[in-house]
Amino acid sequence: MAGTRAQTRVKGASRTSDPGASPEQCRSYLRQMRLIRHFEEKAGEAYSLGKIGGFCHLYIGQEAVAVGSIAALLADDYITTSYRDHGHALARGLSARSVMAELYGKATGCSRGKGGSMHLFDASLGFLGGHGIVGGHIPLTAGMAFAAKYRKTDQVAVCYFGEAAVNIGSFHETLNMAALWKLPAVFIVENNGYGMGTALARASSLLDLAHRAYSYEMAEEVVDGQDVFAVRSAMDRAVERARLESLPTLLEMRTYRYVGHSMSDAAHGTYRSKEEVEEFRQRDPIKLLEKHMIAAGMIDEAGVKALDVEIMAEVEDAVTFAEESPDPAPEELWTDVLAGGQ
Amino acid sequence: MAGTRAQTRVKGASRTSDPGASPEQCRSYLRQMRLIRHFEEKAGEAYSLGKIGGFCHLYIGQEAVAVGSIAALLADDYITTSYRDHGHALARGLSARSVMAELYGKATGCSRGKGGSMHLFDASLGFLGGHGIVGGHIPLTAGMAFAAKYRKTDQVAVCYFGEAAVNIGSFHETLNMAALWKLPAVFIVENNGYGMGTALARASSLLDLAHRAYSYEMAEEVVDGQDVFAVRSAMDRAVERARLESLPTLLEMRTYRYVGHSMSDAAHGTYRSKEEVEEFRQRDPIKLLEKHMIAAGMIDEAGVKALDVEIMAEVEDAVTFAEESPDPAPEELWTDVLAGGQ
Amino acid sequence: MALLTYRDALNAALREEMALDDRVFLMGEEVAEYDGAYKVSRGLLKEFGPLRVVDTPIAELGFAGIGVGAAMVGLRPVIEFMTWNFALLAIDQVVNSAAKMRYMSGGQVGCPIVFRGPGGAALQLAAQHSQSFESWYAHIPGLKVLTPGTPADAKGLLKSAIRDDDPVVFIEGEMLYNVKGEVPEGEHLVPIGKAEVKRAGSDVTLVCHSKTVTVALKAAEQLADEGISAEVVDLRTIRPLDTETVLNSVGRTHRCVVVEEGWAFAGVGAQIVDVVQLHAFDELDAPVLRVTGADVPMPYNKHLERAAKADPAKVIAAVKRVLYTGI
Amino acid sequence: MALLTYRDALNAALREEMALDDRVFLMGEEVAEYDGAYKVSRGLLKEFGPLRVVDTPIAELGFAGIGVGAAMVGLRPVIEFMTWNFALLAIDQVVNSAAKMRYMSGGQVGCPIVFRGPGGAALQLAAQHSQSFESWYAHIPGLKVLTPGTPADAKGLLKSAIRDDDPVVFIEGEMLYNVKGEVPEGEHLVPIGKAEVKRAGSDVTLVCHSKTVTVALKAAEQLADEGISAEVVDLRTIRPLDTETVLNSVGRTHRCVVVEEGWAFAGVGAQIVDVVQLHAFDELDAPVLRVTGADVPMPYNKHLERAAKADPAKVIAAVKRVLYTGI
Ligand SMILES: Cc1ncc(C[n+]2csc(CCOP(=O)(O)OP(=O)(O)O)c2C)c(N)n1
Ligand SMILES: Cc1ncc(C[n+]2csc(CCOP(=O)(O)OP(=O)(O)O)c2C)c(N)n1
Ligand SMILES: [Mg+2]
Ligand SMILES: [Mg+2]
Repeated sequence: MAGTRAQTRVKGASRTSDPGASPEQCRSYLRQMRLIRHFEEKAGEAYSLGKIGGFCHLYIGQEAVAVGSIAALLADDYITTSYRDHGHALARGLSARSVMAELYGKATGCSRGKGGSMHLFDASLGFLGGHGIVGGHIPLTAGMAFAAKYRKTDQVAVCYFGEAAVNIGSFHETLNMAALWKLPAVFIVENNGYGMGTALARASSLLDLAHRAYSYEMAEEVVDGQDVFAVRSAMDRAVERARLESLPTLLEMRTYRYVGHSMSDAAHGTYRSKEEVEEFRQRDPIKLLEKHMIAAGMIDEAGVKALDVEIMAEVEDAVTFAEESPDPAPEELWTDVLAGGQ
Repeated sequence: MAGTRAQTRVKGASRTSDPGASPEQCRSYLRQMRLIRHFEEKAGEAYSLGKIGGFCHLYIGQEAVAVGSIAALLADDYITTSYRDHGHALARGLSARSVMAELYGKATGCSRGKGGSMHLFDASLGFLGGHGIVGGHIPLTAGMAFAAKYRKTDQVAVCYFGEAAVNIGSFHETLNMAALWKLPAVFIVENNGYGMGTALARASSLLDLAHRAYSYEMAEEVVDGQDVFAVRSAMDRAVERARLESLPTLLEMRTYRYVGHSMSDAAHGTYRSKEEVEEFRQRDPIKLLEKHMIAAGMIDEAGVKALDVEIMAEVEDAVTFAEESPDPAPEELWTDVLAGGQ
Repeated sequence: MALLTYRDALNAALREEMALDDRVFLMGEEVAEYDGAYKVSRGLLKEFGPLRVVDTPIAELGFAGIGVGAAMVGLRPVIEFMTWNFALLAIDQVVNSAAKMRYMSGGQVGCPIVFRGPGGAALQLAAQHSQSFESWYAHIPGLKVLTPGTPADAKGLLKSAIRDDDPVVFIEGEMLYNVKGEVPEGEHLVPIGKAEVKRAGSDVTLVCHSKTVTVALKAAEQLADEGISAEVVDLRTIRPLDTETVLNSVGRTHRCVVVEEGWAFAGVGAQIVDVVQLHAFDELDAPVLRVTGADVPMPYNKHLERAAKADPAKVIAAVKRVLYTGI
Repeated sequence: MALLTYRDALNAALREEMALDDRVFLMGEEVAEYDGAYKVSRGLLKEFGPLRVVDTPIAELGFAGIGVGAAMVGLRPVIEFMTWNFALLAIDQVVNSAAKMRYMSGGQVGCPIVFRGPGGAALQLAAQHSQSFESWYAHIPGLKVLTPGTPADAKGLLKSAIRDDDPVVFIEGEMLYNVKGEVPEGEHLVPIGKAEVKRAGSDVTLVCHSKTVTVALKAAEQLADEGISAEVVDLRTIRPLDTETVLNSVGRTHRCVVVEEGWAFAGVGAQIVDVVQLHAFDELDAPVLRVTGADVPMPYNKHLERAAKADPAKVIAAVKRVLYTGI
């Protein structure tokens, strides 16, 4: 029997790795991560006020994964993710306005108010959802990678999903075909330890999820998902493998969500303790990056504050925009069902 | 990357292993294997004559797998298999009469003429189908193992499926749960090299299918499926693991089918060569066993002949029985839909 | 009578049946330690332990099949789908295993299993999370399909479903969990295959089920204010369909409107229309009209969503049409 | 006109469209090296190579989803299901991905994909291999559902399906592959959403599709011998339904029998009944009758199987009932 039971979580140091990223790069990471964080906090507030409806799954705590990995992509690469999609959308460059307006269900939203929180799309950025069925988008992404290979472009298709999705059939079927057909895809498990209220060990007989790749003879890597540099460099390797060799990779990003599964789930109490959440908060990806940047003299406390002010303003603007935007016209109910209208 | 590409096929010796099986045991194996072989040949003939309809998947070449493994079971263990189920049914002790009558669609068939070749059942023997959807019966078997554990009996549930079934979602989902919940199940991949016309290497990125078990931290073993003793001893280990430790095992039985996928598929020509089939026929499980028995003085040529005559008579009797049995009454169309009649 | 929520009525049914019969167990995502995504299984883990209240990985096809296998050898699984939307992944096991097992085994192997969970749209859950599939399951011989619309029916039907020897698809209304209603004390069973007249009336028959029971009752109330007497027939069971109760009512009212949450094409209502026009052809004074969900994937925006749903106003408009009044 | 089998007509459609548009590719189990389980793709691998004719592992959910993903970024996949029975495993991708993509992306991302393969019962394939699911797919907004009953329609509709910008469920008749018929030479397109009167008549309208087109035509022939003139309307497309052609016919005949291979409950015929009674209420001289497959899983025994299927005798009996003659 193979597969030694390693630690479920990377016992990361209290600082990031240092790949010698440029100050501009670092600043960009920091800006994006803080934007996502503020955006999410604001979305949470708006939800509590009843301005946002439906399910709303926040990404708080996992920001380094989306930011570090999407930074490795080119403009025409493809991205899909699950319902926990705000962070990826913002990291890909969807405006805070268009995402917030979508959460508000407005006509100006990135999916014109029809998709909502779980179904963010921006085809012009290759951001292809926002999908609500666990595992459902994994084969879709392989299909995009297939299309890239078919057309002989060097595009890469990237798929994000939670660690609970590795137990579903479509993960297995897709990874086998992606490996068999050598598709230029990167499959990213965001292992935040829980699928709703179920801890990894209660759902998967194997804890080292990256090792699932062995079943497909696929390349894999376990990554500290709180360290934006580690994420970036693992992603660089995976993207290169896809783009140059047309080979897929399974990346397991070990991360954590600080908030509940969705707005109706408490951050702690039922299935995890306050202490556990607090412990993981010690390795907040944003704090880690700031610490690195301050130590490296790339920014100081005042600079962080200034950035924050700027971001707060951006998020406030997004909220105002969303609030003031119109709802879709009533006849929109009937459009977009079929290509030529219904 | 793990999973070295081993030989797809066990390059077995031209003789069986010798576990010191008793003459009675050997004789029973031989009898069952020859019965299955003759039965199948006869079924093929009847099919060509239009006496049997639908799909009909013969087991010729794989007999040692069903016979060697089912010999390791107790009377109240559970067995399920795919549509290629005649061999398993006979090895489990369903009478040639009841199986042949089922192929003929007669009221005296083991499924009363309603199931046919793909859906053989005998609940009194724990023989629970005969299933037509690839992979569909894998979770059913885990459910039977779950029931054994639930009731605290020491029953074992055994599931047979082809190597092409390991690529489907239900294989993955079930093996994970079986390992996670420590279910007393044995999953047997009959790796006969092809799923219809698709060679293993064109369907699975990993060739050592047993290694798929690593993804679930499940015990596994690769077995020479042409050697009835090797099958038996691997099965003994797996059954013991299930019965005593309540742990599942994945067994990969390397075998071969000498005939086409179903009656409409030629034995060779499209996807494999005549030479390949001939080569594998050299390691015919029946011939290997006979050779062993003759060498060990357990039987002689005359004894083999006599056994054959006996078996021929049994199969002839089954055919006559099937021919002479009545069709189900017309009102049978409407029964067995629901428990209380429809 | 006790005043219970639909959720608690289901919870009581599960608790009572599990206490009565140790072959009954509950399996699904988050049913145990989390008490159920919609809290239907609250407290059951504590009471019955982890062998009988089983959390699963996200693997609908697999655990549905595990349930079927357990049922084949005599247990009585209750398989919870977090919602019926996700059950699409498991539908092969429901249709190709559970529904066919008895028949294809020549009557040897039954499958006493209940598949349950919420169906229909809630609020702003958008296209993938807002679907009604009862007409699909009701299409399949070998299944029974139950869709309770009130707490009392939820309890009584779930208990009957668990005791039933056939596979039952039990679709709860996602919007009904918090609805309160009187539930008879003590052993309360509602028979499978029996519709119920939830409100008597003489001018028109409103046929409904699940969430649309409330819609139809509200419409009936408002119609009463206008002097129109609507009879509300709650199907409760979709398969086997209680055509008798429907036809009795239409035989008296001569007019019929079918209200359902799902899409129109080949929906439950289409089957009701078929039955009514076939058996009450000469009784009908107007075509049977249908009020259904809009024929679009569900939009997220709340106004569009509201417009997509069957509501009392649409029912009232349909009633007026079959009565040839107004509009 | 060329005399082609239904199989070869489909093959020609695939070949022509693949030659015309290099975004079109075929993917499925055994479609390439084996030339297709039913030989529909014969020769295509040789002609178009392994990138455009792709054999898959047995992984319906996965390769259906791969098709949807490829369609989302502009390819035009044709996904073959070896039969529609196995597509139950992939139905989540058809319903939750393909059918919803355009809507939930606010119109940004279309899904021009064809899912195709044989549906319905063949001979003695028993319960798990003998099912008709067109009413299920037709229930779903966002899909188009085509069910050709002749070689000409098979070719013309498949070509239209491949050119269509929406997801199309294309259900071939498993028993029709060897049926021969005249197929127009050259570019032959049959429009989606248009039924066809396959035989004109005046006493009764027989509505049919796929395999039951033959059944209805045979019944019409025999009825003609008895002096009854039946009009045969082949729906061809189930969704969007050509209600106009059906209603025109019923408007002339005043009597209607719907014939389908699948089960009755909420089947395609139920929707036809709904449409007809709604729009032709005053035209109907008798209730619309339905001839469907027996409401049981398909038995293996050939006599039982025959009894389970819709056949001309059953159609004739229904026609006599709507004409209030005989029986
Ligand atoms: C097929 C399916 N089953 C169940 C659900 C309900 N559900 C939504 S999210 C979720 C947990 C997923 O956990 P994970 O994959 O770890 O992602 P995370 O939420 O942690 O990002 C569940 C069970 C679903 N959406 N789809
Ligand atoms: C889900 C599903 N897809 C496709 C089929 C059609 N089919 C029947 S058998 C078969 C090949 C299976 O090969 P394998 O699992 O190796 O078993 P073997 O036939 O070799 O015993 C296929 C594709 C099916 N029955 N079920
Ligand atoms: Mg998670
Ligand atoms: Mg095989």
